[in-house]
Amino acid sequence: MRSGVVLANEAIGGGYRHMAVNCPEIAKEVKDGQVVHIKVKDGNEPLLRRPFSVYLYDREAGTVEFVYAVKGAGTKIMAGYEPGDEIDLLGPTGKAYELKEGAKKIAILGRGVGIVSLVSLGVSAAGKGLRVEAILSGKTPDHVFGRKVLESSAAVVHEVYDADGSSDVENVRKILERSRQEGAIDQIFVCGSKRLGKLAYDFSQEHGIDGYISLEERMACGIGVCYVCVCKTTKGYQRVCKDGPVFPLAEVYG
Amino acid sequence: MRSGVVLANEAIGGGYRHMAVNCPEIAKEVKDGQVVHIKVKDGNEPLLRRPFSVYLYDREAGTVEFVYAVKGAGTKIMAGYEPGDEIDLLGPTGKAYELKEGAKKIAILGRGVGIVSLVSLGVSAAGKGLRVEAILSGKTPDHVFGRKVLESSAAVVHEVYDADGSSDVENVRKILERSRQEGAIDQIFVCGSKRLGKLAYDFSQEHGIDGYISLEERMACGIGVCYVCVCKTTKGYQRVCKDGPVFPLAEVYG
Amino acid sequence: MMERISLKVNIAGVELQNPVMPASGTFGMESAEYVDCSKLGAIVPKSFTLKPQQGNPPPRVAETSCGMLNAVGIQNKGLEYFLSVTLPFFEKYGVPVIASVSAYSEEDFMTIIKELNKKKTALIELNVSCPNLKEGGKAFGQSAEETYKIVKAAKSVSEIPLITKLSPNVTDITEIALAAESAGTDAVSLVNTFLGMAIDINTMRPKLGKITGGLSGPAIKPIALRMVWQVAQKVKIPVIGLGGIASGADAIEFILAGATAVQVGTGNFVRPDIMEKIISEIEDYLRKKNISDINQIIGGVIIE
Amino acid sequence: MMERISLKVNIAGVELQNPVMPASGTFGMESAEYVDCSKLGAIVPKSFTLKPQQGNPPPRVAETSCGMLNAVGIQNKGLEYFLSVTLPFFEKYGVPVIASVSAYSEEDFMTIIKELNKKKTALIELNVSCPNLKEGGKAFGQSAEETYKIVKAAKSVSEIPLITKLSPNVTDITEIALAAESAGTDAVSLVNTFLGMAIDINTMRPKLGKITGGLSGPAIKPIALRMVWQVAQKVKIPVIGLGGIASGADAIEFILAGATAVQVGTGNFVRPDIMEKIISEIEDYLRKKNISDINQIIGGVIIE
Ligand SMILES: Cc1cc2nc3c(=O)[nH]c(=O)nc-3n(C[C@H](O)[C@H](O)[C@H](O)COP(=O)(O)OP(=O)(O)OC[C@H]3O[C@@H](n4cnc5c(N)ncnc54)[C@H](O)[C@@H]3O)c2cc1C
Ligand SMILES: Cc1cc2nc3c(=O)[nH]c(=O)nc-3n(C[C@H](O)[C@H](O)[C@H](O)COP(=O)(O)OP(=O)(O)OC[C@H]3O[C@@H](n4cnc5c(N)ncnc54)[C@H](O)[C@@H]3O)c2cc1C
Ligand SMILES: Cc1cc2nc3c(=O)[nH]c(=O)nc-3n(C[C@H](O)[C@H](O)[C@H](O)COP(=O)(O)O)c2cc1C
Ligand SMILES: Cc1cc2nc3c(=O)[nH]c(=O)nc-3n(C[C@H](O)[C@H](O)[C@H](O)COP(=O)(O)O)c2cc1C
Ligand code: FES
Ligand code: FES
Repeated sequence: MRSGVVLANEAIGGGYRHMAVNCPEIAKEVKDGQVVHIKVKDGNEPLLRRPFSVYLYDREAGTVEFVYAVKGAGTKIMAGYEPGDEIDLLGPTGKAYELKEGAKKIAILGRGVGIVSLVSLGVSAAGKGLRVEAILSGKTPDHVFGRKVLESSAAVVHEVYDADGSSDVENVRKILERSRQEGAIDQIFVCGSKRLGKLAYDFSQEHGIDGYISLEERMACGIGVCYVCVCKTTKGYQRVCKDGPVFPLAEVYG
Repeated sequence: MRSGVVLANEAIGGGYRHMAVNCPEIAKEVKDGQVVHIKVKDGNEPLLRRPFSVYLYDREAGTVEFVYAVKGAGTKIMAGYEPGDEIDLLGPTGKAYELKEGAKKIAILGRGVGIVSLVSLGVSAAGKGLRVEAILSGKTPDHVFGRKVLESSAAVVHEVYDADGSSDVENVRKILERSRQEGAIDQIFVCGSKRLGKLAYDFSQEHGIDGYISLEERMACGIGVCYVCVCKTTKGYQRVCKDGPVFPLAEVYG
Repeated sequence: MMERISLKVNIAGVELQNPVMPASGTFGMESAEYVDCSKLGAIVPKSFTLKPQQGNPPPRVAETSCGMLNAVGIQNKGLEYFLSVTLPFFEKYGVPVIASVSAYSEEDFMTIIKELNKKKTALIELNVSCPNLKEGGKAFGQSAEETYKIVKAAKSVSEIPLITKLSPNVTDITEIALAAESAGTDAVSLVNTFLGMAIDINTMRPKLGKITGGLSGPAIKPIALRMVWQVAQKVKIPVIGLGGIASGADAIEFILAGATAVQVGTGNFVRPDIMEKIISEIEDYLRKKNISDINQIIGGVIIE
Repeated sequence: MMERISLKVNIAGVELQNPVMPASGTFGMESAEYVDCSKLGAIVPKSFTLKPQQGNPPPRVAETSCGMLNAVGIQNKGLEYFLSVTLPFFEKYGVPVIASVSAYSEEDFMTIIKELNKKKTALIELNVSCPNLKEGGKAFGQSAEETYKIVKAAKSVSEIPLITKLSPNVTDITEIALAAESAGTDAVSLVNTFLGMAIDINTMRPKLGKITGGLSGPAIKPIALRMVWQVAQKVKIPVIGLGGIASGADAIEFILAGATAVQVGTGNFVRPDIMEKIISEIEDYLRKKNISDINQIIGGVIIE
C-alpha cells in the first residue's frame, strides 16, 4: 500500500476524468501497461479496490496519471476527489507491455478507456526513437483522448469514431495496412475492444509479427493470490492481475 | 425525510461540535426536547440514522442547531461536514418537555451531551417569563456549554465539574435546595446522567413536584415501529423514540 | 413508449396492485405519517402473539457492517389489540392487510387463526422463524417436520390463505419450503433474520441483552437472494422474497430470482418512505426494458 | 506498564507466536511481497486438490454490500506443486505452515494426507466446506455424518494434527463440530463462506459464472461470530475463528467468543499487509486492558 496525493482530477469529456497523483514510489517503478489498485474510500463499502491502468507517469516529478470512466459506486466517489486529498494505492502490479529488442515501428490500437493503458507505451516507444502508429477509437470524438500527448512525442495518431462509422473494423484494418505499406510494423498492441483484438490478432498472424492485448476482469486481491480474475487462454485460466493484464494475442485468440 | 443545509459545524471544546442547519420544516415544528435522526452519509455504512437532540431552533430563520460529541463512525463523518453540505434529516420525533400550566420556576439539570436537549427548554421557559435555574455538569469546564444562551435569556446558570469536585451529587443537591429556598421550583427536568436523574427524582418526590428525564437508547427506526429502543419503566418497556425520550421521573425511578 | 405498465401480482388469489410490502416488525401505524399506505402492494404489521408480551431486555439493537442485529423478541400488545386497533387502522387504506402471526405452540397458532377468520384479513403470514423467541435462537422453521406440523394445523382451521415465513438458519431451505408446501401453505416468504452476535470489546459483553439476535439489512442480501432462487425452483406456490432490499434494483433481483412479491424490512428504518421509491424504481426499470407486465420477469433470471 | 505481553497460543500441540493467520484462498506466495510472513502466527496457503484443477468459468467475483461473492472453485496446481514449490517457499519463514486440503472423496483426502505425512506440515486443515465444488453449492461439511466419516478416515492415516474447516450453511453448526470432534479432529476452524447469489438486472443474468458463490467479508461477521461462540461452548478442542475479520477489534471479538486463533480472508484483499496491523492492534488492546497473556481472554465474553 502506498499513499498518494491527488494533484488534479478533472472531467475531460465523454464521462471520463483525468486524475494526476503524486506518488514517487509508484512513479519510480511503474512500467507501461501496469495497473494500480485504488481503495476509493476507507471502510467496507465499497469493499474492494478498483483497478486502473496507469496513463502516464513522470519518474522525476514523482507523478502518476490516470484516466477513468465514471461508472459505478467506486468511480463516483473518485470523481469527488479534490487536489490535496490522500489516496490509498496498491501497485504497480501485473505484466507490462514489452518492446521487442530491435523493433523499429509499433502500432497501438486503443478503444475507449482501453486507450489509457497504451498511451505511456506510445510515449516510451516514440521516446526511444521507434515509429508509433496509434489508432484511437471511441463512440464519439469526446470518447477519445491522448492524441496530444502521443503527437507531441512524435507518434502518428488516427482517431476513429462510431459516430461517423470510421471506427469500423474494416476501416481500422485499412489504416493499419496503409501504415504497413509505409514501413513494416514490428509489434502491435491493443486494448479495450474484443473486435480490435481479433483484428490485431489476424493482422499479427498474417504478417508474422508479435502482438499483445491488455484485458480486463473483475478483481479482488489484485496481486495474484485469489484467482477470481481469470480469463480463458490457450494455457488455461490465467490471472489478469498477475499473468496479465498484458497477454500475447495468440494466447487469447489462438 | 427532510433535507437540510449545513450552515456551520465547529468544534467547541470537550470533543463537542456545534452544528447549525437550515431546515425550515423542522425549525417550524420542533418542540423543546425533541430529536432529529441524521443519515450521516448515503449508502449502507453506517446503515442506521443517528439520533440527536435539537439544541436550539429559530422558527423565523428556519434554522436548527445541534451539539454533538464525536464518538464513533457516524459522528466522525459528521465532523467533516462543511457549510453548504446537504444533510438528510428525519424528524422532529418524540415527546417534548412540557411546561406545566401556571409554572413559575423550573430547574434544569444537564450533564455532558445531556445538556443539549435542555437548553431550548430553558430558553423557552425564560422567554415565557418563568424563572429558570440551570445546573450544567461536566467532566471539565470544556465539557459544559450553553451558559451564554441560557444567561442571555435570563436563566440563572450554575456550572459544576468533576475536575473540582463540584459536580458531586451532594453539591448539586445543595444548589437545588438553595434555589428552592429562594422560591419554589414547580418542575424539574434532567438529562445526561442516571445519578442526577435519581437526585431529581428524590427532589421531586420530597417536594411533591413534577419531574421529567430525557433518556437515550440505541435506535433503529426512530419513529416507534421497531421496538428496539425500549427502556424499562414502571409501565413496562417503553420506546425512547416515541413514548420518550422525555419520561416522567416517576416512571423511570419509581 | 409503453402505454401502461402493470405491476399487479397475485398471491394465493389475492391481487396486489404492486409487489412491494413491508416486512413484519419494521412497519407500524406510525409509518403512515411517512408513507402513503394506499400505494403499497400490501400491509404487513408487526407479528403479534396471542397475549401481549414485553419482549427481551435492552439493548435490543447493534449496528453491524451494512446490517443490524435485533433482539426485540416480538414485543407486542397481543391479538386483541391487533383486531381492535391495528387491523381497522390499516384496513382503511384499501390494500390487502396481511396478519403476521407468531406463537409458541400449534394451539396458539390455531386460536389466533380462528379469531382472524372472523375478521377476514386478506392473508396470514405464519412467523415460524423468529430467532428471538426460543432459547438459543432456535425456531420452529428450522425443522421441516415442525414446519409441516404447524402449517398443517394452521391450514386445518384457516379460512384465509396462508403464507409461511421461513428461517434462513437452515442447511437446506428448499426442504423446509417443500414441507410447508406439502402441508398446504399457499405461499412462502423468505427470509427472516440470520442468527448473529456482536461483542463490545471494551466491556467484553455481548452488545445485545439477549446475547444473540437476528441479522438483517443489505449484508444478508446475497444469501437471501440465493435462497429465494433455490426455493422458487422447487415450489409451485408463490414466493415472497426479502432480505436486504433497499432499492428498486434489489427488488428486481429478487423478482428475477423467482419472487412474486417482495418485502422491505430494515430499509424502512433508513427511509420510512422507501417503499414508494422502490415501487417507482421498479416501474422505471420495466419501462426502460420495454416490459409491460411485471409478471413477465418473475423468475426471469437467464441461466446459460 | 506491563513487562511483556504474550500472544502465544497453542493449537493441537503446535505453538503459534500469535493467533493471526490467513484464511485459505486469500493468501499466496505473492503475498510475501506485501506482508512479513515471519510475523504471522501460521501460514495457510490456498487449498489444493490431488490433481491440478482449472476451477470455475469467470466471472468469479461479485462485490456485495460490505462483502463479496466468489466462485473460484479451487483453481490450483495440485498436491505435487504444493509439496515441491509452495511448502518449501513458506517453510523458510520459520512459522508453522498449515496445509489446506480439499478433495472430492475420502480416498483423495487419505492419499493427500499420506503424502503430507512425509513432509510433516505443522497442521492440516481439511476443507470439507467449500461451496464452489459440488453442484448446487453443497459441501461434505453440511452433513454431520459425512463430516464424521471424512474426519475419521483422515485421522486414521494422518500423523499430523487435523483442523476441520466447517461450513456455515447448516442448521446447527455445533452438531457438525461435535461430529468432527468425536471423529478425532484436533481443532475446528469456522466459518467458510455462505452460499450466496447476485443478479445483474441489466443483463438479467447471474453475476457469477457458476450462478452461486461464497459470501465473505465484514457482512458475514455477526453470523460467523455467533457460530464460533456456539461451537466454543460445546467442543473441548481449540476453535479457530474467521469470517469478516478486518481489524484487531474484530479478531478480539472472535477470541472473546472462544476462538484460540483467527484467520483473515477477504481483509487481505483490501490490504495485503492487514495481518501485521491486526497483530499489533491485538497487542495494543491487551496492553490497554492490562492483560499480559492472550490466553486469559480466550472465551472471555462476559454473559450476565
Ligand atoms: C486491468 C484493468 C485496468 C483497468 N483500467 C482502467 C482505466 O484505466 N480506466 C478506467 O476507467 N477503467 C479501468 N478499468 C475498469 C475499472 O476498474 C472499473 O471501471 C471500475 O472498477 C468500476 O468501479 P465502480 O465502483 O465505478 O463500478 P461498479 O460497477 O460499482 O463496481 C463493482 C465491482 O465490479 C468491478 N468492476 C466494474 N467494472 C469493471 C471493469 N470494467 N473491469 C474490472 N472490474 C470491474 C469493480 O472493481 C467492483 O469490484 C480497468 C480494469 C482492469 C481490470
Ligand atoms: C434521544 C437521543 C438523543 C441524543 N442526543 C444527542 C445529542 O444531542 N448530542 C450527542 O452528541 N449525542 C446525542 N445522542 C447520542 C448519539 O445518538 C450518539 O452519540 C451517536 O449515535 C453515536 O454515533 P456514532 O456513529 O458516532 O457511534 P457508534 O458507536 O459508531 O454508533 C454505533 C451505533 O450505536 C448507536 N449509538 C452509539 N452511541 C449511542 C448513544 N449514546 N445513544 C444512542 N445510540 C447510540 C448509534 O446510533 C449507532 O446505531 C442522543 C441519543 C439519543 C437516543
Ligand atoms: C427490528 C426488527 C423486528 C422484526 N420483527 C419481526 C416480526 O415481528 N415478525 C417477523 O416475521 N419478522 C420480523 N423481523 C424480520 C423482518 O421481517 C425481515 O424478515 C428481516 O429483517 C429481513 O429483511 P430486511 O433485511 O429487509 O430487514 C424483524 C426484523 C427487524 C429488523
Ligand atoms: C476468493 C476466495 C477463495 C477462497 N478459497 C478457499 C479455499 O481454497 N479453501 C478454503 O478452505 N477456503 C477458501 N475460502 C474461504 C476463506 O478461507 C474464508 O473461510 C472465508 O472467506 C471467510 O472469511 P473472510 O470473511 O475473512 O474472507 C476462499 C475465500 C475467498 C474469498
Ligand atoms: S484479483 Fe486475485 S488473482 Fe487476480
Ligand atoms: S427506534 Fe424503532 S421504536 Fe424506537
